[in-house]
Amino acid sequence: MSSETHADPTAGDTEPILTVENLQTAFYTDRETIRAVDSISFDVKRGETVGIVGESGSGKSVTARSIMGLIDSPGRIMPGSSIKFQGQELTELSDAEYRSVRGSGIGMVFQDPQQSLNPVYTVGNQIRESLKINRGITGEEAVEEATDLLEAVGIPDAKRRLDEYPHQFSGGMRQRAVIAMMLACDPDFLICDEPTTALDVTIQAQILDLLKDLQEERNLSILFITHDMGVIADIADRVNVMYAGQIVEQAPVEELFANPKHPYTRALIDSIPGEHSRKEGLETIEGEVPTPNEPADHCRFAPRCPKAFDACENVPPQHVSVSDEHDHTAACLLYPEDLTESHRVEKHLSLANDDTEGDT
Amino acid sequence: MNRGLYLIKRLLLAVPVMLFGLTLSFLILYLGPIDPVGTILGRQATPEDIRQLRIQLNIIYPNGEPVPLWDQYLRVMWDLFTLEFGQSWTVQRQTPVIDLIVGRMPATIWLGFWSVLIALFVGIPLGLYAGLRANTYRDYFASGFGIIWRAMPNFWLAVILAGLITAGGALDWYKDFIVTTTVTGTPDVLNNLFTLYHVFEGIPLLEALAIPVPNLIPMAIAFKWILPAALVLGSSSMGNEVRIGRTAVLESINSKYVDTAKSKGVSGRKIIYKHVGRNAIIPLLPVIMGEFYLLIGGSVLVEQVFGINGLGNLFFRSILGPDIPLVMALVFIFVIIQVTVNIVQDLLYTYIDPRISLEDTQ
Amino acid sequence: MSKTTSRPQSAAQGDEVLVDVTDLKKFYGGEGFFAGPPVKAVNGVDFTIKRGETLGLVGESGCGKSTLGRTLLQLETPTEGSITFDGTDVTTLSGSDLKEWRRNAQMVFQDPESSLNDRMTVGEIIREPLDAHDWKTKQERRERVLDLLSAVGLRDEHYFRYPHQFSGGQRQRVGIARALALEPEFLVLDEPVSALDVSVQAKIISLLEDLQEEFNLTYLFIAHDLSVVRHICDRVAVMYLGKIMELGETEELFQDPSNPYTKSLISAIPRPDPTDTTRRITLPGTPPSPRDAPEGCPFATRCPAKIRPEEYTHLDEDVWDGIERFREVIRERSRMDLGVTGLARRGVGRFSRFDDLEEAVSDLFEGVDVPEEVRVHIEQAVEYAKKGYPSKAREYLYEEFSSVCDREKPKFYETSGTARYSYCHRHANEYEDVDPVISRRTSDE
Amino acid sequence: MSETTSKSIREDLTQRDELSLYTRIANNPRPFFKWAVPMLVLIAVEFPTYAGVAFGMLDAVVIGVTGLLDAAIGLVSSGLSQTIRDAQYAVVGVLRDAGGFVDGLPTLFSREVIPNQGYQTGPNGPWEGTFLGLEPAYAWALRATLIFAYALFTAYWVFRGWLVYRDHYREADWTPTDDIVDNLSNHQWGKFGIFVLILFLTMAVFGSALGPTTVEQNIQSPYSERINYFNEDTGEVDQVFPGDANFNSKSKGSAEFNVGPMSYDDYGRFHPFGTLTNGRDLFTFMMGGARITMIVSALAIGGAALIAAVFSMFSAYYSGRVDLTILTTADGVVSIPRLLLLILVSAVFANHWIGNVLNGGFLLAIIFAFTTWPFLWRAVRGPALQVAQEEWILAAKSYGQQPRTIMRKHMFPYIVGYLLVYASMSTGGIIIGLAALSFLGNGLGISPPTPAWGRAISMGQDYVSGPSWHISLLPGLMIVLLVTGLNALGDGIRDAIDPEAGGSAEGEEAAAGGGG
Repeated sequence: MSSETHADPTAGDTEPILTVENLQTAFYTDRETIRAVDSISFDVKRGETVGIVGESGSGKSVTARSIMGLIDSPGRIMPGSSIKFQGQELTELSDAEYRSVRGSGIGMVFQDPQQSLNPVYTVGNQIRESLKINRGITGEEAVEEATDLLEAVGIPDAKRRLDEYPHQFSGGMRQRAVIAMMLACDPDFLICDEPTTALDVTIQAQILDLLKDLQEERNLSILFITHDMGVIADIADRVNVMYAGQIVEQAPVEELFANPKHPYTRALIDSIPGEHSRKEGLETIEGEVPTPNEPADHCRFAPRCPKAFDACENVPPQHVSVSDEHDHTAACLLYPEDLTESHRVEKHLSLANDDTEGDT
Repeated sequence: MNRGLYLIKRLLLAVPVMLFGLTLSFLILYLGPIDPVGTILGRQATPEDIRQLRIQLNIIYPNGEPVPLWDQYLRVMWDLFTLEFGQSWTVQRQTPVIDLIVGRMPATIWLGFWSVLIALFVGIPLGLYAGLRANTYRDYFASGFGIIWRAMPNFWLAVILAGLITAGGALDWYKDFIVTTTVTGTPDVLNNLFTLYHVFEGIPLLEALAIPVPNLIPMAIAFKWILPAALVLGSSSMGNEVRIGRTAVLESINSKYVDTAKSKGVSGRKIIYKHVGRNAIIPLLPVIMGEFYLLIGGSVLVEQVFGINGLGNLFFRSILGPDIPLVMALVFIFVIIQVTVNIVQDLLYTYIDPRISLEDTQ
Repeated sequence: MSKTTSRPQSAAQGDEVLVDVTDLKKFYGGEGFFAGPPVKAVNGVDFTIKRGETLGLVGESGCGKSTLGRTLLQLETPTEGSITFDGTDVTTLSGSDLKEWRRNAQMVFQDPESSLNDRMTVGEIIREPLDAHDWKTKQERRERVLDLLSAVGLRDEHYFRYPHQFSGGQRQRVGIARALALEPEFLVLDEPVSALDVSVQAKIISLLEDLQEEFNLTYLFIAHDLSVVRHICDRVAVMYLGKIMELGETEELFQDPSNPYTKSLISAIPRPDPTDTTRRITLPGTPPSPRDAPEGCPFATRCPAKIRPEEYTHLDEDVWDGIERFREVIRERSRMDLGVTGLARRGVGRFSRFDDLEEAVSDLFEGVDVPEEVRVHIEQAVEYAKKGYPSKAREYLYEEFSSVCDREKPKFYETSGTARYSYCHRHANEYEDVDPVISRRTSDE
Repeated sequence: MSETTSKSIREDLTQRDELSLYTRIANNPRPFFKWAVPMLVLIAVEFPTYAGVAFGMLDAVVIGVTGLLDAAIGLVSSGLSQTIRDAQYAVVGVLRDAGGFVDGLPTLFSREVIPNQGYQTGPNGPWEGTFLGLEPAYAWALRATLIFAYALFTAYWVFRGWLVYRDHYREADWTPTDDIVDNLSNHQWGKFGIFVLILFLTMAVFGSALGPTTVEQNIQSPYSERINYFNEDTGEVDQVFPGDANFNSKSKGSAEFNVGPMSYDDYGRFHPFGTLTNGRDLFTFMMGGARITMIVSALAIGGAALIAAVFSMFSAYYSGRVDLTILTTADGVVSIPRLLLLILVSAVFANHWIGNVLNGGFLLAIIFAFTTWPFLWRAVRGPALQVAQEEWILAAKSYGQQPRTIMRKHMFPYIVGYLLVYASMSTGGIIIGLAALSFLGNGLGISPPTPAWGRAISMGQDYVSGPSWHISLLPGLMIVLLVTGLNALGDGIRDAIDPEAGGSAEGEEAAAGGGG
């Protein structure tokens, strides 16, 4: 699977800052094992924004938490998974070592700004904490720096705001404060897990603009996770589409929206209302997102797929290149398009076998 | 709304609460089947004595008409709120109630002080520890203590502990441990805990001020003497603190802001001290304040078993008397303590939890 | 250019009006000795809904759209104003009359988790409105429930299932079936698809459209997601801070919005098209508190097309930006509680908590050349605030820099022939129109 | 699901007026009968015991309630109050007759069927009058074991009935209750609580058959009937009043005056828990105490929970001024420490007739209910407020549902779980409080000679270190066990109804006011 992921060497003009290979995160409950993230691979290059898009339950947040090392029992990152950040293998780190990566290496902005700030400390206190731990800045200097950071994320009257508690901030400002707090760590890489989902559209626009500006100023790499195709089109350079724990399509953003290949991506784009006039009606996907509680020996989208055929039920699709010009892959038995159905199935089967052999 | 206005509002709300408690006690005592005259004068009273006493007690007017209940009520309330507690009927006849209360106060305060303190310093750390080690054997061990402490009737624990410390018991050595003391009764060292130094001698106005300096030996003796009783009195609070502390830590440790703090690279230790600890204190506040409530009720039993001459014991005797002025005065004092504790708790909330808005009533 | 009106009229005259709302207000709190100023959730709105149409009501959180929906259904008692439904003023109804009327107007709620009682079977949930109104016999009620289940795309055997056994989309179907039980004419749909995934959203929207056709329903569709509204609504009302800012035919309003707020809102929707290069208007700041709404136009504090006072029209964009942000800072500070000590210190002239204001000012005007005529006023305001009188500073700035937008409530202007109304001073003849102002002000960024 | 079931659902729902359980059982009677026949047998073998308990409680409630009514109405009209008294006499008469009748019926695990009281015919001679001639200790142990086994099995069989209903006769194939029951049955700590509760309920119901002797014979009227014993001095079988035997079987803390646990006294009577300072059997005393304790605390917690449920729903539904009024009232009640109020009221009414209903227990139950509801209300108000915010409440208002119905149908099912949680935790406080009053004595608590746990602790006060340690220690341990069990049950229910939350710290504090 991984062999096909980065098939096109021309796109990789810079070294990836983060490489995720064959990441598997499973949750063990009494009744079942949920493979929330099931063998996904992608990378993020310096200064670019990579998006992960998917519906709820697709495993996108678990991916983020896996990278941050925030998976708690009963969840576990399975052996064979690899997360390389700036050349360092994260899955093998001890707690203390991970701590040095968090903050100054990778920062994370969570979905709900209301809950991600500690309610009993002032915003300033929490920003200064970041400064002290990651950059050793304390005292008066820390206050100055914290003020500058709040101003940098567009909060007016920053000095006074430092002394306020999170509940005194509005939702948008709270998310700005969280971003400021993460910037205080001076990270190279920022994971944004649905940072605008809880916000209104005009506030969302502010935050997206802010992230773009910051990325430019600081040469940040961003992994942006969302369920909103509009947001992803706006902010991402490259996109991974996730479904039931797996990445089903990877492509540069323009390419993805211009030529969606995987039936799921297509359906997702078609079901966005508003762009179509009322008379046309909306494209809908039948059925529900399944819980990935069994091994991936088939295509998980098959039961809902309008183009599914028999083999979809028992062949695990692998990523194959679907475009000549772009670094665009899809995990679907319909591709490569130029082969006959039986050849396609065979190709996927052999890729799958290579992959499992490679693992052992 | 600022804090001053908030305090005024809270005080206003406390008035009906106090009136409710006091009225209830009044109704029980005055509508219930108590015969004050018989209680005070016994059987051999002359009719004239009875008449005099009734007038004195505001039961009848001098002309023989009965005083209506509401009139008695207003009189009683007025006396209470003007701190005119009157004289004791039966516990110590003719003694001013206030003297009785003041005389018993030190023992109860000393007992209560240590029971609160011991419960705090044992219960809370143990609870936090259990929460941090949730679902391990250490947690089960610590929580087990909490469960048992909560379930033990404190009078029973008092009986067992007092019994074990008496001659021949397993804890007999305690009496001769370091200094020889008893563990029952009220030692007179209580009057000797502090030496007052009148440092402002000769300076007008300040002359009356004195600086209390603790006397270590009497202090130690008094502490050793009160320790078993204080342990017993604080036991159920201790149990509550273990339990709530554990839950509070668990609640906080699973929150998003702890994840965020981890993402910043904050160390595990610091997360616990700074982010978890502070938030876990908030739900503990009412438990700590609730100690006063348990203390007032519990002191009756514990003082009874350990033979301590405190307010609890006084209350018990006054009720058996029955000694209505004394009962009303004590209830008045207890209600005031209770209401004050509630107000203090609400004010403390606004300090330790910045989210509590002063706008809210509760 | 356009005619003004105190209240927007219905579009085509021939259509029958089902709901007519006049000057509706709903305030919360503000009573009693210790209460602060009231929250003006809905602050005077007028509109009509025609029989059989879908009126969209959009706005950001806290703009009062949900309160408006609930007030329409008499779940909240309006503070002022009237609601006429099919000719009767429902605000005057009570007791059994009100209960009887409720059959006509029902609601579908936002959160499929919260809108169904988990301890009742789906059958009981849908049947409850019928039971409450003693509708026909028990058998007939059950039959009706089964019919409703199939109408919303569920099956008979779902009757004995509990909401827990359903997905979000299915639960929302149950909610719709319950709302339809009493055969209402009018449905308030309060963000019915906001909590659902995109693929599920599409199904529910289709269902709502089908049902409308089948049962000849009239919808008030409340949403914050403009793309959904665009898809399903005939007309749209845009709300901000308790006021309707613009009202008109959907497609036209989306293509060519008149009101500066509508323009900003529509431009802020991220489009699922990476090649889209239309300039986004990013609004500064956050909406003011509904306890302390601006005196004039509610949008005045953030408006990209705000009218400026005559004497200051020559100022730079950046200077103006700075002034508006500074006013917001002062507004914020005037809302702060100074506390007992603060008041005491102010009394003896030793107030120092706002000494950091100068820093804030220098930050706001960083790299901007502030003309002397503006600088003196800013400094004066800073002086007032530093002494502990931020409200005085706020008034001073209001006196000096306020324009018609701050001072006077706008009127409704009909901005196109298709009964479109916009609540903005810019539509008056004496002012420049919205579009050129916005493009001029945003172009030099 | 297939087409045909779908059709039959529609028929079921639309053809019949009522969807009765009866018709469903009639369609498939086997599972029902397989459950019901053993259940009937289980009830039948001990029917007189259950009926006796039921009549006894009814009797107390009728006297108590009519007594209160009488007192209240007596203030207004003496004629009406006379009518009430007449009604009371009539009802109580019927109840007592019925009680007397069922008392005479035989039960399976009675002391007549498995007798343990007997006497030896010689120094080491065989036992006369005991079950199969066993030693009294073994006979008693056998009976006690059988009774506990019976009780546990009966409890299981009742639960089994619910399973049968669930699997065979319920329309829904799943309900939220299933999850709660599943969670609870996986909760070891909660199951321990249930076990303890069943244990003590068994003691309360079967107390008279559980003890080695009876409260009647050993404690209340020890001079009405003689018992046989083997007199070692004379070497013959003699007769003695139990009261006289008690006099010589005292536990007074010295080697010669002590009958410890699991031992015989000089009259061949076996004492599983030893004797009291007055020579009475501690185990029998404890069983008698269990009944009065369970009745009083059940009445008290029932009353308190009822008030708390109604008030919390009012608070949450109407909020604002209604809430504030209830809050003030609750604070007012709580402002007097509970134990003080209890002492106050019991002392004042010590000689009043209402202080005699249920040996003083009725009055105590009322005071406990009155002083406990504020704690429950505070604990349940949070969940009630949360439910009141749910959109389904708004939905019910939107189609004009009555407030009363909304509270009953849409709020109550949610708060009842929390109510159970905090009620079981608060019951611990009531039990301890009740024991505390009896401990203080002086006319407080349950009036002697009716057994009360606290009194036993008080009696043993002076003998904690010494041979008679059992008098104070064992009753205390029983209280600790019961209160721990109730707390465990509360924890179990809480985790079962809300497995995610792990308990909110705020609500519990309110209900934690135990400790007496």
